Amino acid sequence: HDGCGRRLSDGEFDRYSRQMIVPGMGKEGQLRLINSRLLIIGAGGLGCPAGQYIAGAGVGTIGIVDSDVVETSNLHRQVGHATARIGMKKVDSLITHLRGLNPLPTYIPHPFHITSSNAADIISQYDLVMDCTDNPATRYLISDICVLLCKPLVSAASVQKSGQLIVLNCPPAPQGLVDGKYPPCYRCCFRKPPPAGSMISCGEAGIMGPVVGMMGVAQAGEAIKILASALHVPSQDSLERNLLQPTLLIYTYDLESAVGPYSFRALKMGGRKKNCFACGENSTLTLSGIKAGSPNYEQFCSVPTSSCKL
Amino acid sequence: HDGCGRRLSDGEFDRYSRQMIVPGMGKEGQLRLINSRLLIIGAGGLGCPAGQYIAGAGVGTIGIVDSDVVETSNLHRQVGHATARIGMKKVDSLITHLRGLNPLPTYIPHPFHITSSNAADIISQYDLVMDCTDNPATRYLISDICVLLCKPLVSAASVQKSGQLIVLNCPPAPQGLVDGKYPPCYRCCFRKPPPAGSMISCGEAGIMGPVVGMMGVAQAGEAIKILASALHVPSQDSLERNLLQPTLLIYTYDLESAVGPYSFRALKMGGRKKNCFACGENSTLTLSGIKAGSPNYEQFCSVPTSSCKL
Amino acid sequence: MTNSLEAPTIPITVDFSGGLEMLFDNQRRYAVSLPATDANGKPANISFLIDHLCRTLMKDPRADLFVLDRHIRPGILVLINDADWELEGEEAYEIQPRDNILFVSTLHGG
Amino acid sequence: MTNSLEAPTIPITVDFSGGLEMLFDNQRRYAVSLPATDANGKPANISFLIDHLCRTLMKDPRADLFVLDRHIRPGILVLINDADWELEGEEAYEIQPRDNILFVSTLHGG
Ligand SMILES: [Zn+2]
Ligand SMILES: [Zn+2]
Repeated sequence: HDGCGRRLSDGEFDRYSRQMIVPGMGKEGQLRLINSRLLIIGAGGLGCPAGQYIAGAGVGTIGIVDSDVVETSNLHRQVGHATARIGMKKVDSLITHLRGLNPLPTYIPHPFHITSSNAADIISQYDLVMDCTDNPATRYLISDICVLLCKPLVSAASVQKSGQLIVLNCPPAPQGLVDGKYPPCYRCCFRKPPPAGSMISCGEAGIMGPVVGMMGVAQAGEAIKILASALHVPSQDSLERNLLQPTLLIYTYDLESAVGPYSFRALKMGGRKKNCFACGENSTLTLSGIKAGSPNYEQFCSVPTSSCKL
Repeated sequence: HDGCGRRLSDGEFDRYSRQMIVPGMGKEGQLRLINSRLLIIGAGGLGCPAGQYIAGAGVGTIGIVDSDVVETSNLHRQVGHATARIGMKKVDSLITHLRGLNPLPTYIPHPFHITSSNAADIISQYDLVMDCTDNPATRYLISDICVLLCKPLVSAASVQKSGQLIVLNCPPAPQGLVDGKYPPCYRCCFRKPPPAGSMISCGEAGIMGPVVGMMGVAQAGEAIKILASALHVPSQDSLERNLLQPTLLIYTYDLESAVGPYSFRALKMGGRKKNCFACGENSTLTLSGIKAGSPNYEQFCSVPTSSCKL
Repeated sequence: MTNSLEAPTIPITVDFSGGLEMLFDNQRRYAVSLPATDANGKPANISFLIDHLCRTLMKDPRADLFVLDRHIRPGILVLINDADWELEGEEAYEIQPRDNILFVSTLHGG
Repeated sequence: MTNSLEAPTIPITVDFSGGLEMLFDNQRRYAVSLPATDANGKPANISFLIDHLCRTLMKDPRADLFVLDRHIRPGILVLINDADWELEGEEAYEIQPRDNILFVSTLHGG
């Protein structure tokens, strides 16, 4: 039923041959990609490069969520847009670019904010979520929905000269299952948001294009391997693979010196927490509760949604 | 005389504001980028993402060398091309994309192979070179010319699930200067090429898009910092910055597990070697010799130029 | 043990990342000689280190971007030899010679 | 010292990267107990390690992709604790307990 038994068309074979011959990918991995549905939330500095490699690799259905329009100040880093598309909705602009690169996938625009009201309806249509957003309230919301819907989440963030990447909830395990080693959610790793005003906002901090670009491409790399290797399918086998060593990758870019020993660090994070508000054993988090406004993410984060779109 | 005293136009200010506010960049760094000339050799899997961030950042003059035309099997990783441009010269296709992203730079197509005969003429027109090529003979040639012309070289390579990146000859020091700590050239780090037949060719090995993409974006990051911080300008000050710790970054992508502690490793390389064939104290390498066919790069590498364009 | 100048110290490295280096003179790595015990003679732990950093290294008046109510502020991860401090006992972890302690601000931009 | 089963060994880790792992059963990291001395009683060095790896770990008939004329083949970097072996004495470097030796094939694709 997963469509992995069908033949590849000549066009597909031509296009994907160079990645299909990579050991561990093969026709099977390629068909898994073609039969997958992936959601990119945020069509900015992370979503643009991520989208290019996701589309290039042939993920069959690609949804993109963003309510913004393209601005001139985006274009040094949001490489899936174009000067001629300034003023266009970012989802439409990025899909224009991705369709030009690869017309085979189905592209689904979601040209609005992701909110407590619509998040579950959107995310439930996909197999894997990439968090390419720019504010903590949305990040907690997305993670909570991914826990409740059992979706793996590839999360990245970047400001100024720093980037971070982590694969969460992969392979997904049902909420409340804590006897054993299960992967963490966003709240397991980042229990509390920073207090209002303590965040160095992107508007004042700025952002180097290649820094956010590295993180976006890395996100695509993680998403492709998860879908192609079926690491997102809950099974004892997938749990035993070393996703059980949750890793936060941090990238530090230095304008004054070349890449060096501390440019990348892989930080060892804990697994699922028993007392996690979202995925822990006594969690009261539900889809209907979220839709009804509980928890209140804006209040939890105590800051208005960032007005700077990276 | 470096043009760094002029004002930015409103259009430039709009476009580059988010990177100009990054500490260490500023208007000064932005003007250095605008006044720089950068050469990308290879418009494939490395050159495409590298070009996007180089163009986005506003490097003023961008040359691109490649003799190939766009093919369908390129498009999973060569994200600066498009299905509608299959059959077009890669340099023209990539420039089309880059000009759409940022029309302000001057783009110079060099739609032919780089060879012993033309390399010095091309490279002499630029301030910094990015090696985005796909075969050892060309890599040795480019490095030798960069040594002789005192150009910094940002070199990357990628096959299958592995990537490598190193900044060479930066800050540049004249050939033969070996009393002290000077940065290595490609030959200092990779003295001998692999014997014919020992290389896992890309045609049989394949390539994952995000792996080569990560390396291309990282190359852009290194090039931008070098130009914006004037690390390519020979000076005691630039020599003292920690480019003197030459680092080979290696990236290992694993289809079976998420990013982890060994995904990235920063390897400590030596500095310039006294006995280096190209940059060492008794080097007989000259521009006129190279142009006349000595050394013979094809013979040195004992392998025909790779027929697989990544 | 008294707080004399000859009090034994523990050599460690302390790193700041994700923007926190801006609070510490834009320097990412410090070699720190941490007093081996606190004022009460108890072995130096992470709490004591944080206190020590605020007293000796913090160059920025905005101390509340690093510490709130004498605890590390929410939104900062503490890594002990590259492992989340929650795996090591958090504030109570007793510092060992040559430990590397990394403070990294979590990022939300994208 | 004889080559008895009780001969002392040095515990090290050996990594393969850049495609070389294909020659070693697609495994990237091995824990190796290296005999502390070679047949002549000399301390184990990198040369001896390479020989040992070919005898005990190499799973591929294409040994010449790893070793040529008993030396590591051109196009392979050897890293001793993440530093180029040329900084450490190359083949003559004497292996220390807990060393990490990385063999990485240089790449040319792009
Ligand atoms: Zn959780
Ligand atoms: Zn050299």
